[in-house]
Amino acid sequence: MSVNIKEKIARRAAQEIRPGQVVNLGIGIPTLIPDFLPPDLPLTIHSENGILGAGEITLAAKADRNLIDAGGAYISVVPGAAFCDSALSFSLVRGGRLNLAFLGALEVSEQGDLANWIIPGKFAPGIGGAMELAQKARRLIITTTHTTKKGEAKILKNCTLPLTARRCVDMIITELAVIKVEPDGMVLTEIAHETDLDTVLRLTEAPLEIAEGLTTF
Amino acid sequence: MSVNIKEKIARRAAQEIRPGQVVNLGIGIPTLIPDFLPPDLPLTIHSENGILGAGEITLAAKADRNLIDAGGAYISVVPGAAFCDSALSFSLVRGGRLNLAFLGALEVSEQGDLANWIIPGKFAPGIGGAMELAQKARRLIITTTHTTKKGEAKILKNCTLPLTARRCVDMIITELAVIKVEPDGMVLTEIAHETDLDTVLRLTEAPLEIAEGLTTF
Amino acid sequence: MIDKTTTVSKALENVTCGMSVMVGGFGVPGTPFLLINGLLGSGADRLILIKNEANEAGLGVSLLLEAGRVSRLITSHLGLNSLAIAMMNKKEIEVNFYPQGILAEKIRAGGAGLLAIVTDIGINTILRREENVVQLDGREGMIEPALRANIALIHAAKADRAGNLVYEKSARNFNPLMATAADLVIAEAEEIVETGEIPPDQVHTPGAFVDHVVPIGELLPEYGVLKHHVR
Amino acid sequence: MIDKTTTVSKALENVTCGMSVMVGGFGVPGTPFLLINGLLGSGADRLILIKNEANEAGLGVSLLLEAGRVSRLITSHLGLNSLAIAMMNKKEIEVNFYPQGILAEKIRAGGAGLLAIVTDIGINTILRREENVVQLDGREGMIEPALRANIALIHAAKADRAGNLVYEKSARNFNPLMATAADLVIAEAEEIVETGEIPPDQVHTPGAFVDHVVPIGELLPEYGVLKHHVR
Repeated sequence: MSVNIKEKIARRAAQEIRPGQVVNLGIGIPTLIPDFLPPDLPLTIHSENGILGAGEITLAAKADRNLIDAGGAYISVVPGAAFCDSALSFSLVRGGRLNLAFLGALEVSEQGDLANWIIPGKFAPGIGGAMELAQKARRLIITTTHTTKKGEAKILKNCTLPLTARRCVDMIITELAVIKVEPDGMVLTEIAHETDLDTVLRLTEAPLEIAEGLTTF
Repeated sequence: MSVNIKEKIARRAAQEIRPGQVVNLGIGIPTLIPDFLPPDLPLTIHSENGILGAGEITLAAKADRNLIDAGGAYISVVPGAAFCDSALSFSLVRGGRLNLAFLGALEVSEQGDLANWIIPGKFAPGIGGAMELAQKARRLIITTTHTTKKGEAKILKNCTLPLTARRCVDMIITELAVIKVEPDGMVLTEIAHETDLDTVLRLTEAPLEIAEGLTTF
Repeated sequence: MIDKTTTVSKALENVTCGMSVMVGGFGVPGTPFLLINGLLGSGADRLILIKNEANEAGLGVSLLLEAGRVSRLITSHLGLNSLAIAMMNKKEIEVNFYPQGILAEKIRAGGAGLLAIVTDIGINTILRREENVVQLDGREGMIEPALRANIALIHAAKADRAGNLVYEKSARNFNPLMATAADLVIAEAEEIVETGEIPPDQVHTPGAFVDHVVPIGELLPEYGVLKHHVR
Repeated sequence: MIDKTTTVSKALENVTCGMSVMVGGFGVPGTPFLLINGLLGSGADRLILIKNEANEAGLGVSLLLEAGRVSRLITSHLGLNSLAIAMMNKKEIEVNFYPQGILAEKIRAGGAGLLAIVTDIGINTILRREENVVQLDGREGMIEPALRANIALIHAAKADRAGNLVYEKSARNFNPLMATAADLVIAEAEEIVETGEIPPDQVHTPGAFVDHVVPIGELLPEYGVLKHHVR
């Protein structure tokens, strides 16, 4: 995946964060989102390993051996940060205090089911925080390439892989499209200006309703 | 109950504390126990409202509005004390880290059942920490007058009142006797030098085996 | 920067009749008297009140009981409030008693987004409810549902503007648990400091759990030492 | 005064084959490398290891796996340890995965003397176990049994002689939970202070939960920044 694609997705994802929210940034593309936020936007970044108020990824010289995020990167914290244990960290998630989470995906279904933790027989590193984030964040946005490396659709009528959580996805942001998951199916609300409608529809297995005010990004 | 009786019970109870133990002192007689401990005995006094390392009851001039024990008395803490929330405070009890608890009793049965929280229709102030202390302290010692104010036996074949916990009592210390609760019944190990064997047996409904080395206290 | 400081009336403006309200505190320490006064002033009634005890007659949540605002009280012990016991006996309020640590765990479970805990406390007593009994590895336990509330009223010694809270001594008790277990969490604080002044390792309740922070200002007499409890 | 300080070998002298061992840490922060080395040196095998992840190949608990000392691993995620995944795939170790926060809750429930928690996490996934499903107020949940261990190995930034512990930054993670959930709790600490020096409101794990405190002395290189994780 090119840096350009990642950055395009992250830039669009950043626009979904509202002032004052508590937000979890999954590994991969979501970690780039802070680069595209207004510098004075008040928000609290949650990291599963017990951080509220995570800051930037630090340079080597400033790395603190006791301060990593859930992805293992050395980070800083912002003024007003708080550390807690792993139980309280996930209480925040399951208790409904996490306003927004960004996660990657292997597959997303028309109903908003998410599969991103296991490919039986091939990829089974464990669960981590994904199930709890997916099932309990008040809003879940998937940031992902629109297709697999082989060009196969990831946005499907039904997931073929074991689920992370059912009916959990609210929005999908890819390098080609922004798709909202509504109770009765998917709505294409934005397409990338580098692509066209036919391409998006061809690379998406799930049926897409096209929003009246379809815009580009 | 006279001060002498209370102090006699507390003095004998104090001898049951081993160095280094974590101990909960229920309200009433047990709060007098610290007065009879060797001054340098290392121990950690637990109070249910979130204190490990409770100290003495303070005089008015030193009372701290933020520091009471579970009975409502203003207290001090010892060096090395720690405060915690009510969940962690009871985790200590239920998790098996409380070595010893002292509680009062309305009734104790031959099997070590304890009733001390309710007299249906007469006295029902609630449960508080009693059930958890009774059921989960590694060792439970009852400090009580030998009989009710009316002179009726409190140490019974079977409890008549609703139980606090079943088979939880390890020892009973009264102004007349020290009784161990063994798997197959009660053993009288000590009698007060102010009384005699006949009196103790007459005021105790439960059958008492008399220990070979019966001593006085 | 996030600033959650507000006034009592603003913080309580959405309180309505019939709501469930958790109130921190164990005796005087940790009881949010200022917020309780605000709740009393709001006029909301038929409240479901969740508190370790009911304070003492004429003090704290007992004022809510005495004013007829509480229909149900979920608690652990009323031993210091004979007035509350009398109201219970006259069936003026419904009272549900739980063992103190189990009440704490039910609230914590609510905050942790769990459905329930399974405990053996009280299993051989009149608390046993056959329909809740499950067998686990040959041991019997009872399913105790998690407990949440519409509102939690919290007392802190110190807060920053982002809502990070620090409690003092035995005033911690139920406060950090309740601060996770309600849809709207309102904390009063004796001292307000700028965000960044509380060391992140010393925060007891992270601000992300807290909706509003109310500065107490000068302490009301209720917060003081209770003379009749001093030897 | 209580003095719980001791040496690694004294603290671990009762470790035997087949024991269950909880180990704190999330990545390097909070991982008790000194105690892990001691456990490796003890020769105990067929261990049941409970840790959030398995560190990385060549580091921390991975050394126990690599030396063939672990029969079963109860964990959340092995994404940073391809060697552990390979051992799992070759069935050299049995691995039980739990969602990270549910693993934390199971351990906490063990420490809290609960029998189980009831959660809906994973209920609509392959984690569903029909025999554990219960209905509560029309919602489905799964009973997840509490988890305890024979031994917990804990890393703290600071300890006093009475065993009160303070953790630093993201090195807290599973440590305070595991410190409540084992029959024998051993904490290593970077700094030992006299009892009374840690303010009682700032203690993260009260000493009453801790059996032994081992001073780390000079930090081993393992405790440092992992160069390959720095941008």
